[in-house]
Amino acid sequence: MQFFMEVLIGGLLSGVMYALVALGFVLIYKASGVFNFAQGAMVYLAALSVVGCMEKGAPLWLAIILAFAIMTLFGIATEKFVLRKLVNQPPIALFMATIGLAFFIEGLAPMVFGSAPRALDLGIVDEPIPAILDAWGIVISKFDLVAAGVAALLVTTLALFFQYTRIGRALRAVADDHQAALSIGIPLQHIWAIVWGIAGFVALVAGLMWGARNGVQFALTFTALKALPVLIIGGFTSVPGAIVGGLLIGASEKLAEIYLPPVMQSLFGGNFGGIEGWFPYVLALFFLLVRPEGLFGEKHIDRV
Amino acid sequence: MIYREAGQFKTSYAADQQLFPIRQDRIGILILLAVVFLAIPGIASEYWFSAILIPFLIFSLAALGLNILTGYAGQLSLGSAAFMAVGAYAAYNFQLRIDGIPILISFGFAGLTAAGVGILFGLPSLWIKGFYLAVATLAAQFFIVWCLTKFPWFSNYSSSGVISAQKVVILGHEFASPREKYLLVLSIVAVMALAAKNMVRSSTGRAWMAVRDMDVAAAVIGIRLMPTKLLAFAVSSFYCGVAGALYAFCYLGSVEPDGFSLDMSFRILFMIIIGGVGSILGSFLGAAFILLLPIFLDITLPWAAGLLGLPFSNATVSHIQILLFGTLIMFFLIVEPHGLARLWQIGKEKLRLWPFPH
Amino acid sequence: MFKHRKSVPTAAISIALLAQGAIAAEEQFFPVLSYRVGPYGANGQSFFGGFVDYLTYVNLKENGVNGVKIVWEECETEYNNAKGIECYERLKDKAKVSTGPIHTMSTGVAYALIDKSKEDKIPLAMMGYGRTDAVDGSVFPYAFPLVTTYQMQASAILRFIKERGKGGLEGKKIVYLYHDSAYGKEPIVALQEEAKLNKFELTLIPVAHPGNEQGAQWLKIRQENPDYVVFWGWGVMNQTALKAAQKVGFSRDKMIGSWWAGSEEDTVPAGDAAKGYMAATWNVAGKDVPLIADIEKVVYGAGKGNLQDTSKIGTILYNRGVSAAVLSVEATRKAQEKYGKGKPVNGEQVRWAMENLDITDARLKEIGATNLLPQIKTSCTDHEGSGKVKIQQWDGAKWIPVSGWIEGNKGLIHPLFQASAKQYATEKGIAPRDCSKEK
Amino acid sequence: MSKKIGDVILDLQNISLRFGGVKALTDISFDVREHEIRAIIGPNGAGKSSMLNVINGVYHPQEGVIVFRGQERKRMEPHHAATQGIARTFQNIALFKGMSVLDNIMTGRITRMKANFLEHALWLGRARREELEHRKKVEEIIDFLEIQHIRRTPVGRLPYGLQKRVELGRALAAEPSMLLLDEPMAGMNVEEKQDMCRFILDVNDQFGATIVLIEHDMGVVMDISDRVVVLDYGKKIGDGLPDEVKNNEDVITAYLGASH
Repeated sequence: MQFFMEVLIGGLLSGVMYALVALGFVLIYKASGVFNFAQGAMVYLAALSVVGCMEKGAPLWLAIILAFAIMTLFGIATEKFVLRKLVNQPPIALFMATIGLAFFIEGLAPMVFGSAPRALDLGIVDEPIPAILDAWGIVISKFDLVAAGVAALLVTTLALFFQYTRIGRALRAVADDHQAALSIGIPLQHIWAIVWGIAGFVALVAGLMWGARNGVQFALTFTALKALPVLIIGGFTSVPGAIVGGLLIGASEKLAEIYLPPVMQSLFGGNFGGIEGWFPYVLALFFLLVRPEGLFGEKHIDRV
Repeated sequence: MIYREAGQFKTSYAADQQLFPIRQDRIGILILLAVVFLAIPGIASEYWFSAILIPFLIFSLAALGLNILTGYAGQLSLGSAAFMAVGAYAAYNFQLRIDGIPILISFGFAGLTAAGVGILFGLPSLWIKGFYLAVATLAAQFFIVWCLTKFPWFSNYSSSGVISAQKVVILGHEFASPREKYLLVLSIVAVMALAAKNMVRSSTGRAWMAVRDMDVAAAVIGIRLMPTKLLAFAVSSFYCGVAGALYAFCYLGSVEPDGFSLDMSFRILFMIIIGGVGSILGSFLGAAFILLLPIFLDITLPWAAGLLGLPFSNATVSHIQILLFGTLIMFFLIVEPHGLARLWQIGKEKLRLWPFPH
Repeated sequence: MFKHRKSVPTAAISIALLAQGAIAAEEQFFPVLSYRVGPYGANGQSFFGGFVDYLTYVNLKENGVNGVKIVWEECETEYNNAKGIECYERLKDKAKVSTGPIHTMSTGVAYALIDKSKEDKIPLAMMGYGRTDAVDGSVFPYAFPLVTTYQMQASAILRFIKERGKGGLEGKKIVYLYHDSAYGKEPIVALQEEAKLNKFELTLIPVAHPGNEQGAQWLKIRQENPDYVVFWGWGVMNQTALKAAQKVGFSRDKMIGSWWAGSEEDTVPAGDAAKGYMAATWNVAGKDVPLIADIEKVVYGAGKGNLQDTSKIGTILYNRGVSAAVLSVEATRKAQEKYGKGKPVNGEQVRWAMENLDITDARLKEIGATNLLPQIKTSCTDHEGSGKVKIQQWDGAKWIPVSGWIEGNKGLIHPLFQASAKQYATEKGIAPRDCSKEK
Repeated sequence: MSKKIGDVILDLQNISLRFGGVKALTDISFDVREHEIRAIIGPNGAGKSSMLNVINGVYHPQEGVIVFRGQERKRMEPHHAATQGIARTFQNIALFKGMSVLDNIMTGRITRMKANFLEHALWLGRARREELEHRKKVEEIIDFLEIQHIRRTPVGRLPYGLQKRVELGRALAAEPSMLLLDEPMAGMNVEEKQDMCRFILDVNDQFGATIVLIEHDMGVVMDISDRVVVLDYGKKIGDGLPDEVKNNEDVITAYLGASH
């Protein structure tokens, strides 16, 4: 039972990390209907900007601010030079464009900041918390707890932003109805640029967390892959969905990785670990059978 | 004035429904066939066969498969490479486990195996659409590759999981040289492309397109959605499966499950988007573009950089390649979202009217 | 080296001209299938940087091999099998005239080239990767898993554990944590055989590609509480494992990695979490190897270095690239001795040389590569030639060797290769050579 | 206009349809006789389109019985309706935008084509023959609707009025015994409306199809329909001959009240 709890909690905490990446997808999809496959690459770019600036001598706080500036500029440029030219194209064309964008980043970022894997030290040691280890014998990492706190803070900030600022309300309006958004008096293009800027910020937060956790390197682009099933489960348009979806995926995949292989082993013989790679997708698939619009997605009725 | 159909009158529907109703097109295709079957084998170098033509044909076939599913039937899939893996491993196992089975039969069975798996993973398409379905096909991508890795039976208990394709022998003749392999692949691809063209210009294809364009209206007309969608999955996977078998037997020679990665699935998706969604020709054009572009950049970039005297390191050149690749994809989507096939078509229409555009 | 890339036809706009561009008769060609971008690009940059730097060094220092200048052409494979084949085919025509062995530093690409290279008579070197049963040269005349193989490495790591822990291996618990691919799976059989022989308890824990999530695996390891974790990671999986070990409080000095999990690229990004971690290697790090210091002086002094980031010089992977180049150049030298000094040698001739390498410590000393890599003596039945590794430990800033050259259990492991090679021969219908008739 | 109106072929009894908590149709009963033109009218949101969707199986009513040609059915899928000879057009044109006019109309004949995909792939005897036979039939419809010149044009590029005509053509291609038309004249100018009226009457006359029609233009409805059903807020408020309905009190209030 103790071990089960340990796996469960560890899984939930990794789920937070997935949710961080998924959030960026949700923001952009909600506002502009674009399935932004480049989100993973943006996480990489953000983290690389931070370590790149630090290598040039900037302290951490300045590097983060610079990286934020880079991400915002990048978001605006993306809107201006790519997406604006693709308005009224089918969603798949936009989706493809973001894959192109991902390649663009994967070429550009290491060219500017170097491709060697580097450490990103945020000053939080990724070690078990001794008090909890002593009291219950459960390993909970300090870093993971901080990451969860950061995620909570981020979601709260986003919620407040959407609720109480003019731009935030405009963004929500866009998500509901493009026409209505126009009546608020903010051009759609500006709104999209802002959304991409915010998604860049979310990517930066995710990049900092993932970078500190696994090192800053090309593999950060892979973080996007785990975000996809999270989106399915949470719904493409729901911020709370991204969080809950992340937690669900994180917890279930870790439990599955521990408890499924022995079962399969007894059925087929052989060695069956490594199911984390596909388990979230299959889980997402089963979710789709029950709730095709995700946990928090809007139900869609075909009208004829 | 060369490309003119004026004066070619159709007197029957049969004439109008030919594969290539315009005479110049018929002549063109005959010339093309003569070139690819007769001229190229005579003049191409080994490099062209092994590194360009064979992979081009194989990926065209896979792109064709994906185009049937995504372009014609409107079901977005990100798992094409996994179905190729099924084909490759199935063909290997048929060859290995059934004594004396002709290789072409093995390829056919490999396609059928992939089709079966395709139907299985096509089932969710009955409930879900669009990006949700795309993510669901990722489940196929990862799960299939994992299964091939985990059940050692598939790789005949090789310790590394890598399989080594058997010799390609047809009627006692071994297809060993790149030239022979090219001709074999070319024949298979030509036949399958023709079959695909026939399917999409008949009521099978119309049913797919109807489901793609508006599934409710399709159902009202009397198209049964489930069999139509599943048929698209089956046929598409069949094409990908055969492509996978050819990939293993006529191209790489040895494959491991990890080789059929998500990356490869994406590449195939790029091919149809760049080439033209819902176009047989587009599958070929897209495959050519995606395969040749990196090679082209690889060769020209260092040369261009040298010409300009830019102090690029090798790493920088490689990075610029990736960057340009991404940029060109975006550029193409912006300039012609309907792909190269549409550009070709527009060019042809212009030519048809030339020199009197009005 | 950029200059050499320029030897690609200037009329490169047309791909049709691609396969042309001849090599002058008095030059020795080296096809270089490198990768410098993508998930493993950082590793490739160090390795191929070292490789190319040594070739430049030989040209600058001794005017080539016995006066035969080395020329080379690089092609980016992106660690991708299909692109690897394209590169191979692109460089093949030149390589048919004269060639050094091909290095891919990718198991996948190496596998894809096994049959082709044999047909084209171009020797394929797989130093510490690739198809390991090619140790049996009777079935694989053109493939050389030089120096050592995964299986021998695993065996050597176990021997290290055994010697270090005085009490032997009996009753010990060892977890094998591996990248779930050909690379990680190859040593399993060897480990299982060792487990039977040495009576230790072996637990296999695979990690799905790319390996940037190992939470569950490490909780399991914590629960098992093994005496050692033998670790076969690659790329991001390595840093993740080190971080995850720290996260569950597993002591890093009970983790021993493979040689692809033991470079600066793996430990630096993990920060403090890597301290104390050990890994096997078949070449040492550092600039205190005279050859490495001399390369820096001669090559970079002349402004002809391949690396932009010179801090990589002396790293594990850089030195590994140099070692690979040393063996390749030594093979061409050996071939020249037999087939004519001062003349370029072709694939067949280099193949013979690679099968008859005898690089002693004395020779290594002449080159300035004392202790950079172990002595090597190959034969038709043994394409590996050494089977020795060192164990090194990360002290937080650099790798420090903590053992001498340790040899794996040849008597146990090599029969496994022979069995596997035999199965391959039957499957492919290959008649093995009779090694007793080779010389 | 000389035609024989026959027996009741479609009888709808006490149909109720809900979406979640929203009632779209409440306890509606009416019938359709063979060869007649039956109009359904009512203000926006009255449930007219839902009614058609119930008839051809797109929606499944929670309550009520549908009797078609003497057979009672509780639940039917759209493609069953199609095979039983019910075809329809849609309010917001549901053509297959990526396909040509010819292909769109050819799909209308899909239930009559028997060759399977393998025969198509190989282009064998039956597949080839079928394509030709049905092409002939489709060309007749194209001639009838006077759209020969746009045969090869992708429908997405056609103006609205022509698209409506093509959609009618696709429905006709199935040679339906019953044709459901959802606002076939919406958004057309007078001339186009006249053409469409002519087509509808000709279809009814020459092909003998029973027609169920939703239309807003009262003039048209009164002119061409044999009987009229009036719906409001999902309830039936009137049913009878055009003249009767015109003078029905409830109808007048509902209509004037809603269309002010």
